[in-house]
Amino acid sequence: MKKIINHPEAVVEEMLEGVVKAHPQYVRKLEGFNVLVRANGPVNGKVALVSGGGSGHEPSHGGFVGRGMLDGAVAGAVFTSPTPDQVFEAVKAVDGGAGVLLVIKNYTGDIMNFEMAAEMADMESIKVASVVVNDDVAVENSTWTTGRRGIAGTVFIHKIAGAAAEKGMDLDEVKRVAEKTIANVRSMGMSLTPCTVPAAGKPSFELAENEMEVGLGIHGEPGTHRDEIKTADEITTHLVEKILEDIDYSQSEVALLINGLGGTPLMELYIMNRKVSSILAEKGIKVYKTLVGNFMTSLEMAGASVSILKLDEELKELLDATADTPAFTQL
Amino acid sequence: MKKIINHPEAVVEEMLEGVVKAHPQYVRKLEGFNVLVRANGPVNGKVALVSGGGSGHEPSHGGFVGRGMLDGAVAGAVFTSPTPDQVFEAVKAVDGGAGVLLVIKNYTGDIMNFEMAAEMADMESIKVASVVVNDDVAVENSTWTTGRRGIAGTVFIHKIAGAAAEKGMDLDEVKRVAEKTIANVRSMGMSLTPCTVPAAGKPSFELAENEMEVGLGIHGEPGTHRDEIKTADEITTHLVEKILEDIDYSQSEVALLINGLGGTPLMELYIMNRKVSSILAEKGIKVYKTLVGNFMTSLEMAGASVSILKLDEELKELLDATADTPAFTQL
Amino acid sequence: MTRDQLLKVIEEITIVIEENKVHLTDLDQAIGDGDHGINLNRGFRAVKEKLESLRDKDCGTILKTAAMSLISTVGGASGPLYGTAFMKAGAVVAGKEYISVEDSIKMFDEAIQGIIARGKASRGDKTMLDVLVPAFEAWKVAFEEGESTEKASEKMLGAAYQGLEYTKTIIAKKGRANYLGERSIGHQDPGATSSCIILKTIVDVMAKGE
Amino acid sequence: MTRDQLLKVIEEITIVIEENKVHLTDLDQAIGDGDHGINLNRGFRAVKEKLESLRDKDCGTILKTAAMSLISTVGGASGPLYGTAFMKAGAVVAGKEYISVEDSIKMFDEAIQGIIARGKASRGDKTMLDVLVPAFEAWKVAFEEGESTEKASEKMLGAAYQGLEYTKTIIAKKGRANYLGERSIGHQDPGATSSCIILKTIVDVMAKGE
Ligand SMILES: Nc1ncnc2c1ncn2[C@@H]1O[C@H](COP(=O)(O)OP(=O)(O)O)[C@@H](O)[C@H]1O
Ligand SMILES: Nc1ncnc2c1ncn2[C@@H]1O[C@H](COP(=O)(O)OP(=O)(O)O)[C@@H](O)[C@H]1O
Ligand SMILES: [Mg+2]
Ligand SMILES: [Mg+2]
Ligand SMILES: [Mg+2]
Ligand SMILES: [Mg+2]
Repeated sequence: MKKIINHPEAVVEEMLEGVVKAHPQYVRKLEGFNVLVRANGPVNGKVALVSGGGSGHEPSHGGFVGRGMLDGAVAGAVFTSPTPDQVFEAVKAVDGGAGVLLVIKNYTGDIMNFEMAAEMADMESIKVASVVVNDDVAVENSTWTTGRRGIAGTVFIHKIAGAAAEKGMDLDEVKRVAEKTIANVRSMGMSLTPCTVPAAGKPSFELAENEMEVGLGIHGEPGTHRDEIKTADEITTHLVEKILEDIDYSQSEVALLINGLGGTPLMELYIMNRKVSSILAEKGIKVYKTLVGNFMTSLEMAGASVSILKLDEELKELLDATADTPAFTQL
Repeated sequence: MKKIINHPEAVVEEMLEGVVKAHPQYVRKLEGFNVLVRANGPVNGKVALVSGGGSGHEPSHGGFVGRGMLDGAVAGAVFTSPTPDQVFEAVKAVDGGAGVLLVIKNYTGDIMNFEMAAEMADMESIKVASVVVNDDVAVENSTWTTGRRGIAGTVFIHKIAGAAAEKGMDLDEVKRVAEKTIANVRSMGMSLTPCTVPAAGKPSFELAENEMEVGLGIHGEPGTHRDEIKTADEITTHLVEKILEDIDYSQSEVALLINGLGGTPLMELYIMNRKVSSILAEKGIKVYKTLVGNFMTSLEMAGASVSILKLDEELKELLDATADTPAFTQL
Repeated sequence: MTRDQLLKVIEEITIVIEENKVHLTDLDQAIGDGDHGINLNRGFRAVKEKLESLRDKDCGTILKTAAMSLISTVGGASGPLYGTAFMKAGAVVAGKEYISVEDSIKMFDEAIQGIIARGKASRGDKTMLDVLVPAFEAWKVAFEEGESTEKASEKMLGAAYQGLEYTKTIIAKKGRANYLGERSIGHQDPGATSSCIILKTIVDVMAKGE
Repeated sequence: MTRDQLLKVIEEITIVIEENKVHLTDLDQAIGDGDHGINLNRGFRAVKEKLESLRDKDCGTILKTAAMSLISTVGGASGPLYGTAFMKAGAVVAGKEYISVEDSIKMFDEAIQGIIARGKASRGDKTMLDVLVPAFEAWKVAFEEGESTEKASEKMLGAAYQGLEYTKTIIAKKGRANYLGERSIGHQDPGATSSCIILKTIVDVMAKGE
């Protein structure tokens, strides 16, 4: 395991310390909890957004705490959803009186821990609502299973629901906007290498020199299948086709997120974007905005995901709104 | 070689296509040249900044083309400085009548190619000045050698000289500010893994599981020495000490850049920043602003560099100025 | 089972979980995200730190305290599930210093109901329930049929291990392994494994009869 | 040397550089950034594409065209250096269809002066100059001493290879290898190697006397 760390068990705490030292104008840490909240929060009368999950997805989620996006981010152990008390602490700290929206990614652990936190908040009469992101088309959707995972598309929910809250919408409205975004976003990813959870000390799986994992999540877990490495165009085509099969984007405008998993150079993400945009152009789907970079990572995994969000006028306006956070700033 | 690419020889062109597709509001590509310029440039009456170098350092340099930073970026083959005609084309395209500042990193190739471009511009009576960034303290400075390399600290020159130009300073003034920034910035880097130039197809060097390279540049070349992997705190201490030995930062305010080389998770960069800020705090050096992320990379190399810029009032103001580019935006 | 035995059980669990940390994590790497052993070990280490302060508490308080520790340190899926299980089991013996056979049946039942209510899984989904449910049924039936505690324990463990084997043959429908679809077949479920280990530890301590 | 021989020399160079692409890149990986072979090959491939159009041009135009191709396709350190060398050599024979021995000495000299003016290196810095300078001196002295072209070629190549060997023993003071300090010792300089390869090709074509 090659990492620039001190002790495998200390990575999350030490990282958070480093984040606060780097961005004191944006975030502060709740004493005794692995929770980052806005430096100048809570914002009175504004609906607050709390997200989080296991660590190892940086800049998600702490990097998106700031004006126009999140109010609080809860950091679990690496790839492990945070515990209810931590989430509850975040909720208490960010509530500005207008209620708190929990943005949860669809994993059993996250759902249960955030749900328990919501129950705790309920007992203290803090208004809490929650939405569950499940954008990963790699996984078959079925009522018999846990359903689809939440992956990189979550960033769009942070951005758009964050803008809605900043605009002064109430909790129901912010939740409605978040749910519309969730309904409109689809993602799929692949990887060329595994990653190593510091405390585990060894890679999550092994891949031969000519192999890749396709349809994988963001926790170093294997994907839906393994394949021979293809060209960037072939890989991209596969991801985009799976997404386009899933909902009807025709004649619509979309936002794209070409997301790196942590170990992939930006160069490769842009090469993928070249193909994504040419496929969409062919199909008459208009790209309104594109984000390229490491937004939702799996430690040092080499790989990428593509997310496509179908837009309407409301979503466009919210997507365009000013944001000012450590990892995403928009004028 | 595991990469999401199509053809090793096509990576730069395809990447640039992807960049333009992603950020048409920021950049356009000069037809027939691997040059990105501002979408709405040239800016009349403003000094223009051109930087560039080999590709593989993304988001440098194209990612910093936009308001408040660069006007043009020239992309050579991977790790190979661009040719003079390409640089010259950039100069012609961005000149708004107030002259062009070339920001060159101190490598023989870059110097010679940019110099030849400047000679060409001279012949067409375009005012051109240039500065050479040489921030890498790993390399002994000596008049008998090429001197120090330019590495991640270059980003500060882009930001600060870019702000100076945007503010309306003339070419001499912009050059003065750039040179002050160069005089005040020092960097040093290390890596845990090599990287693979696509056209070479194999890693630039080999490292054992317990080894790291220290004092290396941004082109996959080996460093000044090889060492056993240490803890994040030890690694960081070594880098920072080498920097602090070099110029007197005492009692001053500084800007930090904790730069990832492409394959290092943000988590590790923040763990490093924790130590950087604690060392500086101990020495009474005040951190004014911190950037953490992949700013100047070496493809997928796992590793990082630390840059420390000594500030004065002028540099602070310029560092704080608004910037709006694909890879760096500041309100 | 006396209060002291309960404390002993919990202490032993902290030890065997530590011993099985790598094993459980390996199983989770194959079909999950490779943290199950790390998660539980973190949780039971926290429980262990509480043990000293619980020496003279009732069984309900002991279990509830362990539950709270698990809930606030494990995280992931297994944290809320084991936490809820301990919590529900504890409620059955609130204020008691001794756990009767009837209590044990009720506790086991409540624990499972808690896991189901929280996780919405059922038997056959390739989770800890594939161990716990058959183990519970064997335990209950054994007593209904008048078996001794030893015999009941034996049958319970037998059912547990059979359930564990069974997890290898099925597709995961809940938890992270679910995303693997067909690829989850052939792999033993990590949570089912930790459940087996915990049940085995309970039986071992009871057998020693300390 | 006739114009046709010059074209043949250039064509052969494009071939041997292609053949040595991996070798040169490997050398550059050890002490540089691993692109020297790739760079030169890209450049000479571009030169090759121009060859057809140069069939009836004078030696100066041929060399100048090759120089421009190198300058605008190679990049890195070697692009401007070889480009300048070809450019300066070409200037000596502008308008000429034949290169005399005197011309060749002048061309060689000018090429080296161009490289020095552009790169500001000198002999002993572990660059292509460690091959080119001694090769030039041997070439010049041989003719001054009245040697035949064959003998002069032999001496020139001997000096070139000796210079190449010498690069293994010294610390780089220019180019990227410079940053390696002591670690550059023991490695052969890639640019010195390509220079040897190019000189050898010139001699080979001349020897064939086509
Ligand atoms: N809905 C559920 N109901 C019961 N058990 C579950 C459920 N989801 C997951 N599990 C159990 O949890 C185990 C995984 O725990 P752990 O690895 O600690 O959490 P995570 O999956 O969040 O990483 C699985 O092996 C499975 O036995
Ligand atoms: N200043 C210089 N003068 C002469 N030759 C040089 C100089 N700098 C570098 N070289 C030569 O260039 C070679 C490297 O070329 P190349 O790898 O193509 O460029 P880069 O170093 O920019 O990657 C070196 O091996 C050396 O022989
Ligand atoms: Mg987990
Ligand atoms: Mg190079
Ligand atoms: Mg797990
Ligand atoms: Mg080179």
